[in-house]
Amino acid sequence: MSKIGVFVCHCGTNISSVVDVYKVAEAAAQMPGVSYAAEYKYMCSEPGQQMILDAIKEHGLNRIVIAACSPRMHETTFRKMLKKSKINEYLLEIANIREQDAWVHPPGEEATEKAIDLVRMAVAKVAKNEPLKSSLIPITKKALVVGGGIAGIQAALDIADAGHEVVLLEREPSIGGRMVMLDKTFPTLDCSACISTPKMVDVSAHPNIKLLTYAEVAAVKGYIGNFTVTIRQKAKYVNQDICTGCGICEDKCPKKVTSEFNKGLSDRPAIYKLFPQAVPAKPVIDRETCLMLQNGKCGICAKVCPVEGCIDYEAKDVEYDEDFGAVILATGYKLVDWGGMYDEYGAGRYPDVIDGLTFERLVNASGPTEGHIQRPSDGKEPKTVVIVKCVGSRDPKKGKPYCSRACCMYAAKHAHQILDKIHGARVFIFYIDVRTPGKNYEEFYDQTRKDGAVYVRGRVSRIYSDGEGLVCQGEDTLLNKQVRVKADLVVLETAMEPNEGAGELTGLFGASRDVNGWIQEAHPKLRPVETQVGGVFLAGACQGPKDIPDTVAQASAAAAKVIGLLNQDEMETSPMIAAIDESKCSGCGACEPICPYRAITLETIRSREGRFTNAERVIAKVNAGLCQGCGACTVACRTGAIDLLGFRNAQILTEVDALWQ
Amino acid sequence: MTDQETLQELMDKADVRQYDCYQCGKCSGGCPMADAMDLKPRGVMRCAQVGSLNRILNSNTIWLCTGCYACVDRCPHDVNVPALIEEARYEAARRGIWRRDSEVLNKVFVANLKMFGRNHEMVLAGLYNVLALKPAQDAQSVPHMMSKKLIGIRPHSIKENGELAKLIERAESWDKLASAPQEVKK
Amino acid sequence: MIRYAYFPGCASESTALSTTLANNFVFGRIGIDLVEIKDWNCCGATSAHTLSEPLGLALPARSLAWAEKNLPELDVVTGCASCYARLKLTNYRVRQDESARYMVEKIIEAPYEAKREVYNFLDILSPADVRGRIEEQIVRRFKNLKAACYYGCLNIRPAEVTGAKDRENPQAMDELARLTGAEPVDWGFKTECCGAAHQNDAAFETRPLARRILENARACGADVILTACPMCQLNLEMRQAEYARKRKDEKRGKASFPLLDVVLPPPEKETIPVLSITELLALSMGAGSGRLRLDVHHVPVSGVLSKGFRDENESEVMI
Amino acid sequence: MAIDKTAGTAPGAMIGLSADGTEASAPKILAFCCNWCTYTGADLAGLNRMKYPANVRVVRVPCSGRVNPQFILRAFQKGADGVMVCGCHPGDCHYATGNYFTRRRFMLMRNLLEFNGIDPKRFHARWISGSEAAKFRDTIAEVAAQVSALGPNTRYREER
Amino acid sequence: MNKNEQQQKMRETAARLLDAGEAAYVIGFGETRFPEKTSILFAHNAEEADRFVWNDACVQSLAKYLLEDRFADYRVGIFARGCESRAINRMIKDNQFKRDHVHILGIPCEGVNAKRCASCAVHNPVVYDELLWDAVPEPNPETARFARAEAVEAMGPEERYAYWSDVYSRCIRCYACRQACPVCSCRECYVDMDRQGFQGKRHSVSDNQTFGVTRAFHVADRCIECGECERVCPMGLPILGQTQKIIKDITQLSGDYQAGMNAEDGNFLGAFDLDDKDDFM
Repeated sequence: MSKIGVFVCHCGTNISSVVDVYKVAEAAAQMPGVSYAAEYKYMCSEPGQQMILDAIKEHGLNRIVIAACSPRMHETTFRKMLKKSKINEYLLEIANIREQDAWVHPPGEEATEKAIDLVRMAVAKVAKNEPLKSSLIPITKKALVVGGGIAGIQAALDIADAGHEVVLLEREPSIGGRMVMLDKTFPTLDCSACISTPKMVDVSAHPNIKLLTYAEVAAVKGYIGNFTVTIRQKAKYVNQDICTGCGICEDKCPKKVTSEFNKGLSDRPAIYKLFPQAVPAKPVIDRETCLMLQNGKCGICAKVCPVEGCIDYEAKDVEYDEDFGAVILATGYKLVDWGGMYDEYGAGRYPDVIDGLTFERLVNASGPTEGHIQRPSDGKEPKTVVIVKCVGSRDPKKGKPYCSRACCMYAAKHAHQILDKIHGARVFIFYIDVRTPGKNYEEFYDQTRKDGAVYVRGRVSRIYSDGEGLVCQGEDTLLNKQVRVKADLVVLETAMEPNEGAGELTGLFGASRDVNGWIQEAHPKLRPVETQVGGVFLAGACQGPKDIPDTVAQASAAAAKVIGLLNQDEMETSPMIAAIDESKCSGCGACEPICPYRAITLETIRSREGRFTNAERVIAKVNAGLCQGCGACTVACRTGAIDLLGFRNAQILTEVDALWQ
Repeated sequence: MTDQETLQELMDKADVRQYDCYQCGKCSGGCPMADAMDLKPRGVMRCAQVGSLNRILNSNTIWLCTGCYACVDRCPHDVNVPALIEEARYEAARRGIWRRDSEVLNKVFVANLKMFGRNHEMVLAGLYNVLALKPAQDAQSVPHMMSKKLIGIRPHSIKENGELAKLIERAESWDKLASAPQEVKK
Repeated sequence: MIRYAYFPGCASESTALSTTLANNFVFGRIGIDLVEIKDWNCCGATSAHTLSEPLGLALPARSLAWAEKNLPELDVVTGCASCYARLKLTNYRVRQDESARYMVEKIIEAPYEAKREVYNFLDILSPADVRGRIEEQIVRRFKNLKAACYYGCLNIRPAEVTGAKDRENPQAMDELARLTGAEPVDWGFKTECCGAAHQNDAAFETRPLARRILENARACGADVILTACPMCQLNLEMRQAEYARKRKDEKRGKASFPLLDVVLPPPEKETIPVLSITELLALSMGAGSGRLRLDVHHVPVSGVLSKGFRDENESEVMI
Repeated sequence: MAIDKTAGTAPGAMIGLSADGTEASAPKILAFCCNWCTYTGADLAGLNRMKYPANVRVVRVPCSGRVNPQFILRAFQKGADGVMVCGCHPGDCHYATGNYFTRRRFMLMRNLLEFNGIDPKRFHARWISGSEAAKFRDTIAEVAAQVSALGPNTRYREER
Repeated sequence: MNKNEQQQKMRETAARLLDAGEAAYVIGFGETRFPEKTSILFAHNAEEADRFVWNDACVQSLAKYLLEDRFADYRVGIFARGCESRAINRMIKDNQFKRDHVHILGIPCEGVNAKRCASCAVHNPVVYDELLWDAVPEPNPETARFARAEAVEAMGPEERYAYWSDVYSRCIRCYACRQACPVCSCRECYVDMDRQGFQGKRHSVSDNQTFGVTRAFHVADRCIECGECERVCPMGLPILGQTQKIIKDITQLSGDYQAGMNAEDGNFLGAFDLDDKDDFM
């Protein structure tokens, strides 16, 4: 038997000047199930709350309706208040008679009638409310950071510094990502390796960080606070515990393959470190190219290795499970394959047309040319260099529709580096727009122009060879003239796109991606470092093109979110989630694809079904940790076997019915 | 109809939307005729954007475009500039705005077809050079071609050239023909 | 026997004499039967569609409609890029647009449904089996002959009409040239417009187009330019003397008397021969230069012939 | 003031029904509003003291995807003269994808209702964001005007 | 093959299946006392299999009977025409049983009854373990697929309401439509659940109409257009029009849509496209 108390708030005169609150209370008292009704000046005030608590005690009320301001305003206030009483805090409904009544209608009958209707709906609903308990889920105090670029490194260090355990997982043999490939960073021109390698060393030395390189995520189960991640450690074939990193094996290895790190500008052995300052500073064997692993003939590295048993050709990939409370995705970007997109730029058949990252290796002091800019075709120093921006960016037909954000700045940086290193060099930068919205960015661009870089406004139409060199043909749209620039080297500042495999990885965690494949943030403005999946965060260029400062800022932001989560021992979950009546569920699975959080799974159970005593049937299950309570699933269920607690079908329908009772 | 409306109609016919173009200049950059054009392909789009139909119609661009489609091919937004140029050229012709040399050549060419059904080089080049007041154009090649009998006085006429002339007249007056009452198409 | 309905195009009867002879020779040898469209008329070239869209579509449609009615099983082929562009576009528009078809049928007073395809020579010479037949007929292969294959814009574009995949660096002609022993060079003007469309009415404006093509071919080391269109071929060849003089004038900084071109042919190193791809194939299949009437070329082709042939077939060299 | 349950008023008097249970003239519109967008937008309309017709009653739901098309039928049965379903603009769903399902469901349901002879002016699905207070106001005014013009709904209405 | 030969082939195949123990029984058509009516026959052995019939009176859909023994641990054989095979796909997709639970004897069918099969577009079974005879050409149905819905659409709003009011004033709420529907596989139908409050139980036009529209919406994107609902209606109500309307709209929104053509494709209402059209403003 419900004993409902209705409390009508004047809100000073905010409500009472429009709505006849006395009449509302009077009418409420007549409603079915209501055993007490009252009005008061300020329900949310201390005395107002006390009045409600007293009434509960005095009249033995077991459900409460408060007619006041929007539930978005004080629902939590009154729930907290109810915690002091014997009534479950979810046996409360709020009738919004301020924002949606008193404030939008003139004083009089109509407003009062509406208020009474709203109270009637709330009374009807509260009669059907059921006590709900938010559950506490324990939190595994360990974070997983996927991707060991600068975003992952920064996030891992921040979390570890806050005292939480972190696993940093990287699929390459070394962490460092794209940033260690760069020579200098704009706008300060400090050496990229000089600022990133110390951080890499910090990672390897930090007591709270476990570094897993050459490893991948194979599978993911669970939900916020309780992820179980299957990690696949690829065989390194070099015992990392006893290897001294002496490098003899690398010198002696007879097999040479193109170096990915140096963008094809040099070779590397099959047993290799990604680059000299790699972390960990120990080699791995690339099984795709190793002669011993491919056809069993060679074994030189084992012979020359001074440490007994360090090289193990029999090593196998290992998969194991590890539990985490939170995850940061920091999978980064890669440059588009421009050769496959732009026939007019030679489709990759001119060796002296290179992309920006290749140029970084070319100009890098620790790169294959030791920082001397030499063109790939013949090793000559280029005198005239053309830089082409927006290759693959801002091109919905052949490339990507978006702006890749960092290219304007690194184009300026490249121009600066060329002018700095090559005496008498001439640099032409073809651009559509110059975008420099960052601290000290415009100043840097300005300086580059003063240094002598010639900015030509226009997109290069084609690049061809005239037998001696390359000709870049385009329009100088400011001169309104066609121009042909004969260049020794052409640098294409190509678009960024999501890294290889980022899509599959995002899918494993249940997060979604936007039309361009970037990981979708939960809200573009207000939740920029969260994915839609609780407990899964993102950092860096996996969310969209970014430069280093933005990436690091985002990494620290994601880390802060993770720290906030891991600082709790347990997490309270909203009890207003979907629930399944298994006896009604026919297992049709219509609800399953609708859930954006993959909270619904189909399971096979055994039960007695008529004459079948041990019948196998399928039912849907809701994972309380994943469900966010949107209720979209409930509509798909024809029997109503899946229902939303707090907004059950019966509760909403009774509100509808109440209006015309 | 205002110029603005006419321009919009030309754009619709050409299936070109002015806002698709963001003036990157890749079209003009690759246009083989750009050096000679007073309004390069990007300029045509710019005029379309600001609604300057007159500048398009009075440009030599609409007569010089060779229709090689390099601009469309490279355009990041797939803007079909030649289609717009073609529609603009028809509009210019409707208004009697001609580039003299083009008018002479094209009209001589069609007259040539009406006579013979096929192109007669001697007639074409001869008439054009006379009417366009360029008697010496390509004259240096004539002795070689005459001597090798590559070109000559004898026309290569088709049998049904009378029929063809009528066909050409029907095509030239199609606008009138199409607006006249027609029997219902099946 | 492969058969096509053949649209020769006006140039085949006049300026493209040697190419026409070569076409007949090559297609005869490899067993492709070109059935000429009866009483075909000019496709309208640049002028018809410049003046009016209906005329631009109706002129090609007349010949195509005849082929559709009388040679219903045959696809249409033409050896001229300009004709190809006009025929193909007409075909495409009639298929795409019901109102265009209605217009065309009214004007030509005949049904035309664009049931068959329109091809150019490169299309029909490129399939693997045809290339096999060509290879069988090759009797001698050129030695040290560097060829710049010039496709022309209209054989390739617009992409939506032609369906060509690689529009900047196509390979079909390069592959054919390779069969003759020639080495295709990597150069930059394969599909750049040569300006032939306006060679009369905008002579001054279009000359640089051809010049740039010729100069790039020479700069990239080509001994010969190969074409797939008699219009391109003539345009690239006819004014080489004029260009050579201009080049000289530009260097000297003053103009000379134009008629000197006729009197004094330019030095051979200033020019580059231009052959059609079928002429090259015919030569490689053993046709003599006399039979092909190579003497009609404005630029002497002796440079090509003097390169000689590879040893394996030395005995058959008779030109 | 506290009221004892025993004091009585005629139940129908305040809800637009006269004593004999016949219809009063003002139409009633029921709006299912997503908590994250339209409900917030309606609150904002209040905060800005915008005025709109008083005959709308809002049912708060966590997401427009929670609204079962059967709720609409029920509302018409019980006496609604107009029904609205309001959610976030496509792409803005608080739960990422809920409103995409709303869209499909109600495109079908709206057509089915029309197919069954219910005037499409009586059922509206609208996208109104949390910041579009003015749009909320205008929409309510527009729908109220349409529904008033149509008069009370009798179709699907339960006999009482 | 004429129908007699086909009937013989069906009997032989069923007998073989039962003898080999590949199925515990086979569902098919059996004789009744009336030549124009057939019954459902569950044959357990070869002898019983010899009583299967195949003629123009075989108008029932056999598929729904599969749900009777869906929890059994033996296999069930069933004859399946195009319509039945689509129903079976639907049941598999709805997890009512696994594919290997049934042995499907595919019987291409050119239609048995002018009324029932007039708009049938799928003569050949779309899933089967064996095909008893050669596939028949797929028809170009004489009656347009959505004829019933289009007829109602053509009416004015008043007329439409009057039409459906008339239909539902005659409905006796016997739920035969639900019982016969091969995609109604809920364990408990919403109409039988009073406490949810979705469905009033009064025998009134209002409740009947609500039931009619809701039933249509419940099968919506899963309806295989077999017409069983209409065939079994004792009042002869043209209720297929409702589901036809929904499928027609789906087809307009997302291109051709036919439920049950395989057991893998998702439901229309269980998916979305970012570019779905709407005019909700």
